[in-house]
Amino acid sequence: MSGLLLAVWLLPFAGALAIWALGPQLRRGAGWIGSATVLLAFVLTLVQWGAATASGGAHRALVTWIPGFTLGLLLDPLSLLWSLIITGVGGLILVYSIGYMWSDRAIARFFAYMNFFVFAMLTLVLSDNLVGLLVGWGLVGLASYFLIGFWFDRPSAVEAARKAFVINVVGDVGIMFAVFALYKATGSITFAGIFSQRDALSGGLLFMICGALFVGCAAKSAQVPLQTWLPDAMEGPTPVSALIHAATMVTAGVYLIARFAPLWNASPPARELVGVVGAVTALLGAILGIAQWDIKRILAYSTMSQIGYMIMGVGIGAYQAGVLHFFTHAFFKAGLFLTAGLLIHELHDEQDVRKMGGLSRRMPFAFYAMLAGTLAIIGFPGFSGYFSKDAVVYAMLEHGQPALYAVGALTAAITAYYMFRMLFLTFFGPYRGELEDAELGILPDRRAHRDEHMPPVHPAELTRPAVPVHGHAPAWLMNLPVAILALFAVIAGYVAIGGATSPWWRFFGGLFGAAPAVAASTVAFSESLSTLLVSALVAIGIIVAFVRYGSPAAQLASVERIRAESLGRPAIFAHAFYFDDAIDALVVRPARSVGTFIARFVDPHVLDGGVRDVAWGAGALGVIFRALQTGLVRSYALTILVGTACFIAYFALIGSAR
Amino acid sequence: MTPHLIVPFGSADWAAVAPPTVVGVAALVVILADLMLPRRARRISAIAIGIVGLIVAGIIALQGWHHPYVAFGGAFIEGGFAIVFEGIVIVAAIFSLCMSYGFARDDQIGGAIALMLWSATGAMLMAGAASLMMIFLGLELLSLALYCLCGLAARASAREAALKYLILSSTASGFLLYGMALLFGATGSVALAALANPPISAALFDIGCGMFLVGLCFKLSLAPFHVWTPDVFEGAPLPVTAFMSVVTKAGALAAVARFAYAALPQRDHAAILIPLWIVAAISMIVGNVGALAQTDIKRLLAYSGIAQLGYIVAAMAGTSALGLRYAIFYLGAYMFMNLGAFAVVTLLSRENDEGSRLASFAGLGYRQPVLAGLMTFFLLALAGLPPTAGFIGKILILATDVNTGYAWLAVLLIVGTAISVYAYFKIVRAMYARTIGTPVLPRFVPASALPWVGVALCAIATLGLGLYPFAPSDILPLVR
Amino acid sequence: MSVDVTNYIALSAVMFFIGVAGVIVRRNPLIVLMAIELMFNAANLALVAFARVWVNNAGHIFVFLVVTVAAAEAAIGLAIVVAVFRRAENVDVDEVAGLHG
Amino acid sequence: MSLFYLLAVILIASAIFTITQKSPVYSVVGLLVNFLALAALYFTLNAEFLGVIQIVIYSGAILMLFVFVIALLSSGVGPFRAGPNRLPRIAAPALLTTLVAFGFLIFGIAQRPFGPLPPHRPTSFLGNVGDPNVFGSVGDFGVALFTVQLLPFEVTAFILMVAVIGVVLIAGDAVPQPTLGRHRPQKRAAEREPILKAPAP
Repeated sequence: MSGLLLAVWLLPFAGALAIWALGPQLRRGAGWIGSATVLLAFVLTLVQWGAATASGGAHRALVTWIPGFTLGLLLDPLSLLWSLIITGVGGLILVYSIGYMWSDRAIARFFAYMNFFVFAMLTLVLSDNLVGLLVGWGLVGLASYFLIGFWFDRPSAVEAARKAFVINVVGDVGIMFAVFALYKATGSITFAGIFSQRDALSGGLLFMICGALFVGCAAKSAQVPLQTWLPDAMEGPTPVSALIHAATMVTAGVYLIARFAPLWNASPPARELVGVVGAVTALLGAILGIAQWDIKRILAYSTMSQIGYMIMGVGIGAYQAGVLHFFTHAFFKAGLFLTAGLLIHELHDEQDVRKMGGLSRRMPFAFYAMLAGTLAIIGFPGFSGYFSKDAVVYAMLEHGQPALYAVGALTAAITAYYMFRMLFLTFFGPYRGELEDAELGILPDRRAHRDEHMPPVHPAELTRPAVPVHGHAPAWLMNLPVAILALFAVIAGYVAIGGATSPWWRFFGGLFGAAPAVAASTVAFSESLSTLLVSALVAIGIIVAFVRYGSPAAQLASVERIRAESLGRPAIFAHAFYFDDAIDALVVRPARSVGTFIARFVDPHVLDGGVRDVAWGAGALGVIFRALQTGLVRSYALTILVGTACFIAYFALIGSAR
Repeated sequence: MTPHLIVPFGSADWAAVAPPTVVGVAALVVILADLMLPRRARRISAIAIGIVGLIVAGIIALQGWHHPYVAFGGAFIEGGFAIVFEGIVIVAAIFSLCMSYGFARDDQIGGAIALMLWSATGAMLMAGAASLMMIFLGLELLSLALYCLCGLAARASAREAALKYLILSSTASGFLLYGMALLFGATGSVALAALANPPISAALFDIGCGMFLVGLCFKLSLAPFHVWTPDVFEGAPLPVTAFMSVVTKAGALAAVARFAYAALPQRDHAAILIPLWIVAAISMIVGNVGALAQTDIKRLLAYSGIAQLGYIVAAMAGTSALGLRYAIFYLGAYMFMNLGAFAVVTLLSRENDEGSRLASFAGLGYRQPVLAGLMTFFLLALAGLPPTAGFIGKILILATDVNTGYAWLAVLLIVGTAISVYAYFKIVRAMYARTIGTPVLPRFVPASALPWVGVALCAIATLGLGLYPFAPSDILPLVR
Repeated sequence: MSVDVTNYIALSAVMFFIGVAGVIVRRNPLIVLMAIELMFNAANLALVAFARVWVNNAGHIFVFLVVTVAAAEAAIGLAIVVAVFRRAENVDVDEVAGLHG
Repeated sequence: MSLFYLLAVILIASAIFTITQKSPVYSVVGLLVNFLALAALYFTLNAEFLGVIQIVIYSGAILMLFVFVIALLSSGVGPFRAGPNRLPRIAAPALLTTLVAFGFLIFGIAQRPFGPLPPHRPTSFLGNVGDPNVFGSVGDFGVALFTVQLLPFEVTAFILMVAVIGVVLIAGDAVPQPTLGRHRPQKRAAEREPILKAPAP
């Protein structure tokens, strides 16, 4: 049995290697190899269902790295779920990609990266220990760096990839720190070992560890304030967005918290912190989603918002609910992204919803798929998101967090609004693709020129289509995966019918332990009332969207409305609440200027009144740093002498003190 | 009275110093061969003799593994500790020789290789030196040869580097020497072992330790004694830069480690060594911040080296036995990833251009994908990302710092690492960003395939140490 | 009748730091090298004085070796100075600042 | 006693003279005086052999090297030209730092004075120079050098070898070979052929 586990883990990697080795000659064959290996891994995972859900799960020791440090793979319900999503949804996305990338020159490279990503993700979730998890965590970041920057001839793509990578490294550092502290406190690196020793952790230390882990989660799962990379990451090909930024990688944070549930159970302040951050992210993402025009950015912000829900759920202690939302989200969000991909494909790389409209007649299949996804994501009764979102929101009450409950419910209303806004703008009203930009109030894109550090790009590079010519991919290649995902987006939620006695709850058994919840009697109102309330809010959201964009009158006036909105979009939305600017001002620019200070200082007159050239704000540190590298031997000698004088002073003082 | 001029040493003493001696004699053979062989054969013969000499020295050194021996009345201690450092010097010197094929003119190559070998001799002597005198002489042998080597290129910047290195390093040697004089005054002996219980004035002893450390910190290029490093690295010829980036540091680190672990009186340990840890901490930050804006790879690697040496010294904070192992492990890892990067640069150099500017890396990912991939790998290792030796080395250092109560060093290490990622990724981006406007440099056949061997071995070692870090660490013996 | 050894050490310290100041303040490379010689000799004086205190001739040997090293260092230093400044307009270490940053 | 102070004054004055002179030739003279005074101090410390070494090697050989180089770089006695002072205000911080370091050093040393030198041995002022049992004599020195301190002594051989080879390499680089008879300029250009063109092995 355990050999199968190894096969699951390595199959995608073998696929990546094969594609790499055989190279570009494969062309579309690469896609088939990639999809086949991943789907085979899916089947093999499914075969192990029984073993995984048995007590303790399926385990395979791989290698004894250092005496006492045995690394291995573990398939328990949690990793089984994630593996199924990664290989199952991932496999569908890969099949879709064959069609999407049909005529891209670099299709082999694309599939090599994709398979590598799947492998990295499986490493992350299948590992039974911290080291493997950390390695997977890093590899996933690396793979996403390659995939976001896949179209490296777009400066914005390269920049987005770099940003994602750097923010992810921040997260890696957090995880690394937690790994240390855990190893130091418990003396073990396997999850089982750590949890058996968890009494060694308490209070401040436990909170610090949880906090450090959550820094990693926040970076990977785009939680405030580390969310800024996610919208930019939409520069990657759309299947990448579906795979990485909807179904798998961004939910790694959810996995991590669920995996470390025993720690979270023991640390109320950590639960509070994570719950609040999740709620803030959910709300913020939804608000930002209102004002976007790029279809992929709308979906990106909705992803951020939905992950906020999941984090809120698992953070507060409602692991089953949070993970359920991950499960349903994987289907409906991947479906939404792939549908968006259908539109983008059809409209020759047009991503701006202002230039869409009226597509329901032209692309009925895409419309129904998008409708299913939208209804699911907003939690329309009967669709999958309804079950999971309600469970998460209601769990806030059960765990005694009415404020978070309110935020969750409000966010649900906003979600309904902006998702339907997108739906109406794309599929209803007149087709606006032939209108002039100015007529719709579209300003020249600021993003393309944002990073002045990028080398100049030849105009030809910008205008060349990334997907040069449309070949004739068979329609089913792209439609079938979308259909399957849409189907699941509708039905996936039914596994949770019945609350704590549902198949979903039983599937996990006692895996998460129990987070303390408040007594049922003190919960303000019942779950059915809550459901009704949330549904009402969702309905309000839909109605507002309908009035503004969907009603026949609004459809007629859509061009004027869009122009007015485009030109009048508040700056705060255009800048996504200034998070980027804040990070830039607080972190990037000081670091860069200090570096410049140290390195670029050619003016040797620091000691010669050159201080006047230096803004005093730069501080004495900058002055000293600048003075260091003048190129003049004498200033170097003085620096060394200053150091020596400090040494002598210190040693003279400690020496005489004895 | 008859003077008794009986040499109180036997063959065992000479056997103990055989490894450095062999290297030093190999240098003489290089000179002789250079005089006798025709001009065409000089390059390859010099390198071949040098490599053979180093390998022989390494084999001889390994013979002494299980037979630690205190030679020459305590001047030189051959044992596991010395052998590990000698081994690092030998390996680094071999890799540097591999990069030296295109180095210096025909009529200079023999002398240049000989100087490199003598420099290595000096470092190996420092590895086993257990008296102040031997440390000083080893250091000077190491440095004097390097002053000359730095100036051996037909560029003004090389001579500038030589002059700067000479003046600053001599000044630092002056501090070191004065510190040794004070230590001699405090203990009445030149043996390191005598430091354990100094009979005289605590202040004299402590200031002696301080100035001694200043001299060694200069060689380790720890901030604020690092100022010479970027300029000298940039100006010196490529193989020399590669050589000194590891060998100087290995020698000085051996001296510092022996001083910190074996020599100092137990009760004063903490107080005397605190400045060393502070300096290491500053280096982690200064090195990584300084690397941010560099556009010359040699200069970048200089800053990188400053930071890496900060990590290495930080590993010894608290002078735990494990810390020493990890420091040595990381030194070895640093050697491979650093020399690997240098070897890549060597492969990119052509006439009148050392290939160290950032522009030479533009689009390398498409011109020479294998080379670019390896360079990326080395940079990832230097930045400390998995699955490389750099990653695991940093983890170990973090662990030991946390364990010995120097958590603040661990925090600074993490901060430094985060900064460094930015610096290294600049090169990676340059290699893989395809932009119009950068000249398409022709693919270029290097003068010799030897650097490829170096690159390959370094890559394998960096990966191998990253995957199985404890294989070498288990056999790293503790300082005696 | 004899002098406190501390005076010798203080004397050597004075000489040492005169050398240090010379390295930093002077721009003529030859005088910088001479200042370095001063530093070495100051250390030598301290070594000889301590050797006398402990009646240990290891200090003498050390001085002898330092003299040898200093000779080698002076030779190499002067050669480098010649190499750098042979065709230079000004013999001045401030002129040698092509590498910086 | 008064001899020490006399020598101390000479030593310090000549050291200051050395580093303050405009012309390196005067500096050499200052250094010469300094070394002679130092040699005399060695004699007062029973280090006769070192005193002699100091005069012969330092004053005789090393300072001669300086004079040679001064002659090579300048017209011989004329002042060296200096460029613009790029760190005109370094003197004050440099001297201040130096004084601070010096002050702490003296503070440390003065913590526990050694006291006067013990008059323990026959002060062999140039007497018994060959007697190995007299501290500081040539005999004493030589025996130590070739027995207990043999290894450091051997290492200096390498150091001198490095100096010889290194100076030859650097000087060979710096001093252009005279273009005599059959060495025409073109030939020299050919000699300076790009080093990387050498045939691969």
